[in-house]
Amino acid sequence: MRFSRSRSLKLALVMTAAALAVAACGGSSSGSGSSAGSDTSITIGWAQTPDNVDPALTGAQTVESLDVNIFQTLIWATPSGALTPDLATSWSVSGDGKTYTFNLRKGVIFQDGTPFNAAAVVANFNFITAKTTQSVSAIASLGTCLSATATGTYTVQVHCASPYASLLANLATPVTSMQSAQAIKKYGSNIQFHLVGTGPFEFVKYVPNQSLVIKRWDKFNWAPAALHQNGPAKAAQLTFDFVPNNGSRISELESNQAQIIEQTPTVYYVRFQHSSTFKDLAVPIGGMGIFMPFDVNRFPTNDTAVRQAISYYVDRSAAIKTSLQGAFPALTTPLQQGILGYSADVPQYSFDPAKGDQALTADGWKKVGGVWTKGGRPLALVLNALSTDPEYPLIIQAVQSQLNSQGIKASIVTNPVTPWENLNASGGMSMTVLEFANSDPAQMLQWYVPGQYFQKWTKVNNPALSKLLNAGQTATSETARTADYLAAQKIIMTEAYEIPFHVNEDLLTYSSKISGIEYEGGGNDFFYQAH
Amino acid sequence: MTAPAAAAAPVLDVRNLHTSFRRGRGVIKIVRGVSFRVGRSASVGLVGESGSGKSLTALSVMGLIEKPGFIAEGQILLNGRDLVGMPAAELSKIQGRELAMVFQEPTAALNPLYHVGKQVAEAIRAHQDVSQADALDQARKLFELVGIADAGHVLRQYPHQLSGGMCQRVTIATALANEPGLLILDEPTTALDTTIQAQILDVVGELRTRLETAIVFVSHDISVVAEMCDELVVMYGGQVMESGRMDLVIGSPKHPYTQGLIGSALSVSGGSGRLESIPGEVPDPQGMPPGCPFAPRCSHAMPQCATAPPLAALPDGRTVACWLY
Amino acid sequence: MDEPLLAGGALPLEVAVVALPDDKPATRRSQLLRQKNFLAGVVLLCIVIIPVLLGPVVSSVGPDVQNPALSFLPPSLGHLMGTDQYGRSIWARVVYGGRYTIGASLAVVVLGGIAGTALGLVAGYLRGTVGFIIMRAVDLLLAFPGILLALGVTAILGPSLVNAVIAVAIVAVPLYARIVEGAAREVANLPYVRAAKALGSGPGHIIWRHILPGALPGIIVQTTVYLGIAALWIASLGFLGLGVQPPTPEWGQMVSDGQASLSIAWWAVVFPGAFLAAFVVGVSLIGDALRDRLNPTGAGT
Amino acid sequence: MVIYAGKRLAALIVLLIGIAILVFLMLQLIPGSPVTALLGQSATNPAAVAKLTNELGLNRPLPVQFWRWLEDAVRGNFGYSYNNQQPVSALLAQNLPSTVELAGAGLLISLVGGIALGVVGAVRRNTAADSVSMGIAMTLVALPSFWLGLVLILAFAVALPWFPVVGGTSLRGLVLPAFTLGLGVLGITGRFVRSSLLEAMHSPHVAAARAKGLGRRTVFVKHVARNAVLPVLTIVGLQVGSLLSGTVLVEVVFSRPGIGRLLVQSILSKDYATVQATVLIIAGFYAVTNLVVDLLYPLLDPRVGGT
Repeated sequence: MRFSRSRSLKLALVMTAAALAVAACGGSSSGSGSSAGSDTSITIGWAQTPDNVDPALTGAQTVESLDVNIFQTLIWATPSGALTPDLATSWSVSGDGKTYTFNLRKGVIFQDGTPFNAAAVVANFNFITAKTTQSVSAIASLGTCLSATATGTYTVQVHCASPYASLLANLATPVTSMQSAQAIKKYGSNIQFHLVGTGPFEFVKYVPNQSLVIKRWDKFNWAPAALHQNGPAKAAQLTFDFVPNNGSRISELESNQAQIIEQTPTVYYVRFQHSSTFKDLAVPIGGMGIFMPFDVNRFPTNDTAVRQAISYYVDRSAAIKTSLQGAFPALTTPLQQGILGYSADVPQYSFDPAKGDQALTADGWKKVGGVWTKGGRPLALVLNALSTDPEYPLIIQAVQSQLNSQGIKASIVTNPVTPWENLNASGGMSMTVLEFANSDPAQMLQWYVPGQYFQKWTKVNNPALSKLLNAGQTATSETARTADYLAAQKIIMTEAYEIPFHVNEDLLTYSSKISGIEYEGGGNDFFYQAH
Repeated sequence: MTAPAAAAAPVLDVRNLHTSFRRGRGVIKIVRGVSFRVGRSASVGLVGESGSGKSLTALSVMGLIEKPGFIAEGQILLNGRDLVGMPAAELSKIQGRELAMVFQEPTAALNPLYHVGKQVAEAIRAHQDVSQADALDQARKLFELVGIADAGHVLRQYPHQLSGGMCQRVTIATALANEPGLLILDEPTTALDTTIQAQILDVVGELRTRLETAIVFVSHDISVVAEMCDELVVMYGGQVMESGRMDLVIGSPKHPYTQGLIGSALSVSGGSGRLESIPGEVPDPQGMPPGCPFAPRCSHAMPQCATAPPLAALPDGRTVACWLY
Repeated sequence: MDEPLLAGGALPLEVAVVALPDDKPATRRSQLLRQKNFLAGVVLLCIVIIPVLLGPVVSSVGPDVQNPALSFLPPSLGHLMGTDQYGRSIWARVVYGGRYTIGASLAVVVLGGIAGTALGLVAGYLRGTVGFIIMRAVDLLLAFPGILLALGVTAILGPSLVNAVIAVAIVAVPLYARIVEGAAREVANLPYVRAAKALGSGPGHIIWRHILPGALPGIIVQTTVYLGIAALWIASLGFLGLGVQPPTPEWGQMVSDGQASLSIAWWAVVFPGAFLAAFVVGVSLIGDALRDRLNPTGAGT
Repeated sequence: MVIYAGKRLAALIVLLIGIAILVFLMLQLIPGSPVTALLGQSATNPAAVAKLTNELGLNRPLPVQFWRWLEDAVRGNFGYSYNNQQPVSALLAQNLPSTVELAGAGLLISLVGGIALGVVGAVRRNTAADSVSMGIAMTLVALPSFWLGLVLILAFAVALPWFPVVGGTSLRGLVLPAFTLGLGVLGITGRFVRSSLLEAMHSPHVAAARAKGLGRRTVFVKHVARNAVLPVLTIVGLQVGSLLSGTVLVEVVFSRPGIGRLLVQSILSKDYATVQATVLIIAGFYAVTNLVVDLLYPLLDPRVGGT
């Protein structure tokens, strides 16, 4: 039920040269080394409709989960967040942080028989950066590093205009997949109907708005070492049916027309937990989770004590139970686990009405007729909910009733995308709720640094915070970045600029006859071993 | 009313015909006990105001009453065979062959989608086992018979390309296609303008003399009928008011209604089908008075008229339904 | 004569009766028949509208009250139409939701009716260039399939209930304008209207006293016919997310909400849709009856 | 006939230009600059804004802009969908066939069923069979198609798994969507067929045909049904519009590809170039269908076309 996932990602990408990084790669792989192929043909009910399945062009995150089965990237991110070899066997960074050198894996061929080499990498960089390509996500993930040159048959140099710390992590995301140079030349912007990669599945057919069909490629024998598996994929064929309609997706699964569906509605997800026919899998989606940012300019949320009190008054678990069947774990930190800089060691607000009362009283608020009041003005909030996903109005309703019971006059407005955004930016709301999916901690910048897109909603202007977030963006060492982002999160939580709400997960359900579904840190499902 | 009058066996013998309509749970009686005969080669005029039941009588004879209409009672003997209750398949062998009909609105009576020749041929082939080409050839001859000048050309015309008079000639040709013994003409000239009316009447008159077809001429216009027919049946309120030889009835009408009809025909020629000289209106079939239907408008009305007068036979062979006689 | 009718006969009742001096019986008969339809329509509408009007009287809980403990209860005496995922009463939501669907449809015919009638009157009374331009614009709008036009307008205005009402009302404008223009054109030519004009009656007076009453039957029929269509389209836009925004319980929006849990709780989808269908059937029955009564030249059913 | 066809064709061209003007103006009516509207999320990129402003010639007078837009549209260039990362023409090409397939199947169902209902109603008029068939017709018209689709899925794809929930391109997958689309239209066709047949039955030429002694079946086929085809043809032309725009809901419910669903997606994501093109294509298709009906008319009715 997260229709807004691709949207929030897109927003992010448009606004900045966003840093995408694959963090933890949780694995549920069966781990069996057997590479015996089966005749299994699996249909997957896919919730999001791709814009364009060409990885270089797409602006929709959902495409990454499709392409990861066809293509490979230079770098593979392991479950612990380490960047390990995939099509690049090793790499180094120059002292000024502006030049990266990659040594490429030998003996890899594309599905059209052409070899993978430095020329192919250069062709991909040129394709992504060409104006005619109109790349969205891929070009954003390259940041300032827009050119590549071959320095040998199997060595490539990437040049950045300025240091760009997120590059390596971004080269592990499927939008920077390596495509066949021959296919690029032959099909150009029409390549989405002729995808050619080096991955475990080869392209069969793509019908926009309907389905993508891929089949096992038997020559595949160069899986990233970190997977501890090699050889051809297990399933003979995968069909991704694009079914945005939740009910239809469920029906497809229940009638066995699909064996796997993604974005299972929570109500079914909870039911299937007790089922023997179906199994559930929660795939973590990197980013800031589902959270509620405040407008810190608007009365009364311009008052830190008020924001802190509200943070204490919100009972996440109860609200998640009411609105989402308790399908998601509560989130108490700005960054989710698995993102660089995540730490539980930041101030947290667990449900504690007494502390909330205390914060308000200390700040001069008094309860008059059951309503908190200060200087004759009641503590009244406008909660703005995005209506295009039914989940948001329901979360807001649950929170509203919790706040009302604590003496806060909270009212709700629901709006479709554009009016919702406009109201947020124009100071018409106290608080809203949304998800923000992204794999790099740099994303916080957009919310809390003046001049950034979403800062227009929060209106946070805290020089110390801005300084930390800017430093994290350009620092080259991972330890330095980790320290910067931890410090930034401490400020965010102390000032209570937002209420983290619940962990963002893609709820996957599959027939219990299927096994071997994997995913990588960005939330991309990977069906290499599925059968 | 079974007293034999004409010497030879009649072509058509309508006996006590009742035609009604079902409406909801009720029944509306429109034709209420009509009897008349048509002798071989005879011509009978059926006259009355609109609503008198004359057209419905004609349609009943033609076997064209459809649900919710039905023939409640009576017999229609055509050459001695009763058409009432005859199975549809058998009836359709008689329709168009032994009796045929010419309708009020010549243009509407032709299907706009087919050449007129085809429509005549259709009538021929319904009863004769001939090829389409032969049927069309016969149709051309029929067209010539009814005075269509450029018959070969008209065959391939659509109704909308022909004038009303021409269409009526076509429908007459259609009716004559199988040389029926009886031809019913239902207001054949009402929809046409006066000069064309005269032409059509000439055609019918001429045909009468050339073919030995008996004719029932239905009209609201007694002057037209007087010219065309030898015998007259005057209808009102679904019943026969008076009948008999044309010259006798015209010469000395007995029934006050007949008198009124003739009087109005003298004062207004042609007309709307409504009688200016008789005050009042034709009664609603649902509100038909008991007894003589004409009584409410009759200047001679008397208490006795509340019971229906029997159809009395006069010495000169006429019949009249009025207490005056 | 008793066998079922296959081919048309010479004198089906209607023709026979036309030949009669007074065709009252025909009208009376069709009135009688239509009366049944009319009554059925009224009964259906009452079944739908009375609970909607009563609202809180027939539903003890509000439409938005969530209660996780009552999630997905099937229909029972306690929960007439069952509950949804969040334990909200479907009965309460159907009853309150009707206010949005029906209210919006009424707003559509009022808005579209007034605008279309005004344009039609102006075009029919003034004729000339103004009338010509208005009527060509009307023709142009009629060249778009209705719901497509509504979608196009929604695309411009953005999704919301008010905008959906405006969009569907815009589709209605040319329909009204055409009917009213026809009637106005006819009436404007009648001798007594021309006489009134010659006597110096102002256009306002003539339009109000002479032309509008002549167009009224057409307007009334159009309104009943379009009311049902408007309800369907408002709900359709709600279903597509282009009308009412959740959690507002509009019927189309409710169906959209409920489809996610269709195989668990059919009642969350079936009841709002059934109420909508009943409303539309009721309105159509009444519309048919009115059309037959007010517009005897119409083709009937 | 040639004059008639020429006149109809000229009228169509005028109508198409009118439709194009309206669709073009749509973009002008959207609050804010058309460039921002077209670029959507990419509107923050000044280079893209400048490029598109130049491309659209927005500094020129409106009629010039319209003419350029029309020229492009006629050549099949409807602009670029930033939301789908593809030229709009490519999107249309991908989605149009399945919509035509669905609308065609829906038309077939509505015709077969509508004629059956209408014939029953007319032939058994004023009987119980008539009331039942017309009751069915009226109910079908009133059923919301999005709801009917869900109920059909529940019944015939989930409870009784006869048909797939998500059809794809298979014929079996077409059944439920086509019925959902066709049933609503079927009701209208049924009522119209009935009244056309009744009207044809009551024309005097039918009585005249029976008076010739033709059999009931012959009379029905040649003099009733044949004549009723004409008005029915007109309504079928009009219904192509309902069918095409009805695909909007059906394609969404059944997750089928098609321009209806494309339209909804584009409206929701404010992808105006695609909205414009889709509306233009559907309205244009509708206008052309009605031209075809107009041109068929003289072939079926000698009164039209003036030979």
